[in-house]
Amino acid sequence: MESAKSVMEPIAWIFQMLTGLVMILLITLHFYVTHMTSHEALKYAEVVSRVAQPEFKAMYAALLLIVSFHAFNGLRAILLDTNAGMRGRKTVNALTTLAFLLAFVYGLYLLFSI
Amino acid sequence: MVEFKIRRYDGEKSYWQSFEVPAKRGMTVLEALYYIKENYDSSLAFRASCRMGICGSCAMKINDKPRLACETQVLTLGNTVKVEPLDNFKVIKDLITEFDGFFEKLKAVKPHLIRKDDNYAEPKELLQTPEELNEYYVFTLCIKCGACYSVCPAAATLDEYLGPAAMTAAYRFCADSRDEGQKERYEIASSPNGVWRCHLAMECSEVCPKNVEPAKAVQLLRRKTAFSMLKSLLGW
Amino acid sequence: MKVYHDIVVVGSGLAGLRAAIAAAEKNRNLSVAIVSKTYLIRCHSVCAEGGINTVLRETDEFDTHAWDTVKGSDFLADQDAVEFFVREVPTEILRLNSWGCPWSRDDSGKIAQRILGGHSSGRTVFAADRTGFHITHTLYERLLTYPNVDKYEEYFVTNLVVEDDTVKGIAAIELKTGELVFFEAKAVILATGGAGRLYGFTSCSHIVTGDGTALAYRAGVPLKDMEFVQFHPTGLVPAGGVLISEACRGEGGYLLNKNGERFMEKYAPEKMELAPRDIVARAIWTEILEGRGFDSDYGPYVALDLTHLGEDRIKERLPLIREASIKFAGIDPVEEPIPVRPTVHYFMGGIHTNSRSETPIKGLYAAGECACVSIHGANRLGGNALAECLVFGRVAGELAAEYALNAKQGKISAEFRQKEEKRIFDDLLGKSGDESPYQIKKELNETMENYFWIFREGDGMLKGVKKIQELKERYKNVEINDKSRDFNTDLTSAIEIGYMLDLAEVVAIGALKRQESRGAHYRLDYPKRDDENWLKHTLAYYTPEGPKFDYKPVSITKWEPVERKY
Amino acid sequence: MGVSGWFRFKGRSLFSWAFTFQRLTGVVLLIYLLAHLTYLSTLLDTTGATYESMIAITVSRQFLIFDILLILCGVFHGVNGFRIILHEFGIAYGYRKPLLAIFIVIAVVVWLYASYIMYSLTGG
Repeated sequence: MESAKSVMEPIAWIFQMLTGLVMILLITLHFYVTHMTSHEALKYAEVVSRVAQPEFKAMYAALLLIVSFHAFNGLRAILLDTNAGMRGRKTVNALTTLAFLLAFVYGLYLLFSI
Repeated sequence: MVEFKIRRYDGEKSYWQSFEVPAKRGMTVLEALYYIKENYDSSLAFRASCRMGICGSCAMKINDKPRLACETQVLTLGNTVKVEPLDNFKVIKDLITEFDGFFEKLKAVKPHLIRKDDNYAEPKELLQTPEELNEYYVFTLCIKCGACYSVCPAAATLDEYLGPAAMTAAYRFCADSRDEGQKERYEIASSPNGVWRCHLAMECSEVCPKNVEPAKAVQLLRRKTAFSMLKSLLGW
Repeated sequence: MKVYHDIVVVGSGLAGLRAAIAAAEKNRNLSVAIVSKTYLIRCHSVCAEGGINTVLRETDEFDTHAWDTVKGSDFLADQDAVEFFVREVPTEILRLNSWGCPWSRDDSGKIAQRILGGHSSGRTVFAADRTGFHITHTLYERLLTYPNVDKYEEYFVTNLVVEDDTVKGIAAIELKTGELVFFEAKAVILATGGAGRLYGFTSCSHIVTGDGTALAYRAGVPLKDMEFVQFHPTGLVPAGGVLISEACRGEGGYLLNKNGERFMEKYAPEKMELAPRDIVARAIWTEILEGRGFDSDYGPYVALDLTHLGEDRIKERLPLIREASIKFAGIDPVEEPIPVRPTVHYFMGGIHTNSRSETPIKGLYAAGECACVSIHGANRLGGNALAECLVFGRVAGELAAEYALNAKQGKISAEFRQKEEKRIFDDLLGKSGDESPYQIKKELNETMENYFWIFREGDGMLKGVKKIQELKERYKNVEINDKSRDFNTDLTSAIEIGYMLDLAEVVAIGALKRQESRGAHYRLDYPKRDDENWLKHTLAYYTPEGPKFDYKPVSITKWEPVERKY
Repeated sequence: MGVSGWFRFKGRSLFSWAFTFQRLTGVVLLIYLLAHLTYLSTLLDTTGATYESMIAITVSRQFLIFDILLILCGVFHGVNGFRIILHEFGIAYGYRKPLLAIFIVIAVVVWLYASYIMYSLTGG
C-alpha cells in the first residue's frame, strides 16, 4: 500500500472547503446582481458597463478563480475515487490542474477583452 | 412461518433460494440460518461465532441493510427476510466474503500503541485519567465486522481505499494519551488511498452495529492529518 | 501442500495470541505460525466480560490471591502452579497497558479494580464489561508488529502429528480452497479453548467445540479432570445462555427468586451473591427445582436485579450487559431485573500439562482453557481464566521457543499425508450414510443437559454414558451433504461433532467414576467431598474402545484442605 | 460494487443519497461552468448582437425548466456542501440527523424562491 506523503491532498482538501464557503457568498451576489436588481441586468450594455467597474472586475476575477478551482478539484476527487483514476493518479492530477488553469485564464481573457 | 430468501453462490453461479422457517419471539436471523443449515440444506455456508454481537463474524446484508445476523430479531423484519453477503467484498461462498484485504488495510495503519520506551520485560504502569480514556474509548469498540466498509461509496469504487474501519483504528490510537506514534500514522492516513477519499457520506456511522461512528473518526483523523501535514510543510 | 515453521500455535484466543507473541519476542529469528479456524479476532475470548484477577497494589498479597484460588478450586488445584501463577499476572497487566489496552481507570489515572465472586478483596482489573474483547484486540494488534509471525486464518485443524512421543506438526484444511495443508514444526502449542458446545444452553461461542483437546487426546495425551464443567450462574435466558457477567454481582447486583427474596443468604450468608460460581449456580438451580423460580417460554429463571445501581453506573461499568439484555431479551437492566439461569461456561479440565504448560509429548505445549495445569481444580474463580491464558500462554510460548531453538525439524511422512487426505476427503466427505451430524449433535446436547448438568447422580450418568456411546456408533454412519471442497462448513461441523463425542465420553465416564462432590462436580448420591479417596486428578487416556482412566495426586504446598464455607 | 453502489435504491439512508446527489450535481455544475464560459464568449462580439440573440433564447419560457433544474443543482450542492463543511470542521456532528433534515428544507425553500424569481424574469 502506498504511503507516500502527498502535499497536494491536504491543501486541496482545505481549499475545496474554503472556496466552497466563499462561493456561497459570491454566487448569491452574482445571482442577485444579474437577476434581482433590475430586469435590464442581462442586457449587453449593462453587462459591459458592470464589468468595466473595477470592483466588479475584481469580484468576477476572484469568482472565476474560485469556481474553476472548486470545479476541477471536485472532478479530480471524483476520478481519484475510482480504481482507474487512482491507477493514473499523476495524469489525473496534471490534467485537472491544467483544465483549472485553462478555464481561469480563458475567463480572465474574456473579462479583460470586453 | 417466515420466508428466508438467501442469495447463494457456489463458486461459479449466484442464485436465490427460499426457505420457510418457523419463527418465534426471540429468534435471531443467525438462529434461523442454523435452523436452515441443520434441517433443510446443510451446504449453506455462513460465518458465526459468539452470537452475542462482539466477535464480528456474522455481518451480512439483511433486508438490504448490513447487520449482525446474531442480534437481528427475525420478527422485526416482516414475513420475508432477504439475506445476502456484504457488498464491497468478494464473495467466496454463499454468505461468506473475503476479508483478507480488509485486515491487511487494518494492519497498514499501525493499529497498536507506539512508544519509544516500549519495554517488553519490565513494563511500567502508564497512567491515563478517565477523561483521557473517554477521548478515544468509543473508537475501541469496533468489532471489525465490515458493515461500514460494505456501504462506503468510496470503497465501492476504489478497492485500495483504506476504509472506515482501518481509519477508525488509526484515529483510536492517535487519540490515546499513551501513544507517541501520531506522526507515523498521519503519514499513512494522508496517502492517496487514505483520508482524502472520504467525503462524509456518513453511511458507515448509520450502519455500525456498535455505534462506533467511524465517519466521525475519519473526519477527526483527516483534520489532524491535514493540519499536521500543513504544519510540517510550513516548517512550524 | 506442506509448510514449515519452527513453532505452530493452534488457536487464536488469548492464550494463542499471547503464546505467539511470547515465542516471537523470545527470538526474532524463529518463524511462528498462528493457525485458527476463524479470523484471529473472531475467537471466543472476546466474549469474556468481567475482568482479570491480579495483585496490583500494596493492600493485596500474592498469598491471598493464591489462597482464594485454592479454596475456590475446592482444593483440587495444584498449589505450586497457583503460587507461580499469581506472581506472574501483574506484569502481564502492565504489558497490556503499555500495548494499548483501554483498562478502566480510577480518578487518579491508575488501573481500577473491582471484586468478583470468591475473592477476599477487589483485585479484578477490567475494561468496562468488555475485558476479553479489549485484551484480545490489544494482543492481536501487538501481534501485527512481529514480522516473524505468519497468520493462517480460517484453517481448520484436523490432526496432530505425533511420532515417538515427539510432536511433528499438524494437518489443517484451508477453508477457502478446501486444500489439506500440513504444517511441519519443531514445537506445537495448543490453545484451542474449551468445549462448552457439548451443551446447548451455554455462554460459549458456536466455535467452542474442543478441537485441540480432542486432537491431543487422540494423539495420546491424557486429559485431566474433564468431569469438572463450570456453570456460570447467570446466563441470559431468552438467548440460549449468553453470558451476563459476574461483574453485575461484583458491582452490587442482587439475585432474587419469585418471592422477591435474596435467596443467596441461605446458601452463602457471608459472601451472598459473591460466592464462587459453583455455589451460586447450585443455589439458583435449587431455587428453580423447588419452584421458587419464574416461568417463561424459554424455561425457568431467577431475576438478577441491577436497578438499584442506577443508570450512570450501569452505563459506565456494564454497557455490554445492558446492550445484550435490550437486544436479546428486550429488557433494560436500568429499569427491570434480567432473567438468568446457570449456563455452561468453562471446562476446568483439559489437556494434561505440568505447571510449565508442557504436555507429556516432547515439543507439545497447551495453554488456556484447553489445558489443565491445574490452577482451577474443581471450580474456577471468576477473573482467573483470562489471567491463566496470559500467564500460561506466555510460558508456553517462551518454552516452545527455547525448545525449538535446539530441536530438529519435524517431518510429516508422505504416507501420513496420504492417509490423512483419504481419511478426510474419501472416508468422511466422500462416503454416504443415513445419519445427520446435526441430529447427533442435538441428541448429544440433550444427553449432556439431562445427565451431566449441575446435579448429577449415578443411574442417570450411566444412561448418559450409554447414550453417548450409541451416538459415537451412529456417528460412524454420518453423511455430509455438501460434497464441494471450498469453504465446506458442513464438513467442518461434522468433524467438530466427532471431536465433541470423544470429549463427551471422557466427561461422562470421568464424572461417573468420581464418587464424591467437589466444586462444580456435584453428585446427589455422593453429596460430600471425599478427600481420603478423591483428592486426586483424573487422567483419561485414549484407546479405540473408549477412555482408560488413571489418577494423579494433587500438589499441596501451603494449604491443607479444610471445609469450604462462604 | 462500483459506481452502481451510489445508486442502489434499497437500504440506504438519506446521508448516502445526499452524497450521491452531491456528486451528480457537482458534475452538472462543472458542465454548466464550461457552458457558461462558452456562452460568455459571445461577449467578444462588441456589437452585442450575438450576445443579445443568445439571451433571447435562454431567458425564455421554453428554457425556464432548464434554469429551474440548474438552480436546483446549484442550491442543493451549495446547501449540502455547507452542511458537510460544518461536519468537516467538527461542528454539530452529534446533530447530524436533524441537521440533514433542516438543510434539506432550506435547500427546497431557497430553490422555490429562486425559481420564482427566474419565472418572473421571463415575464410572468
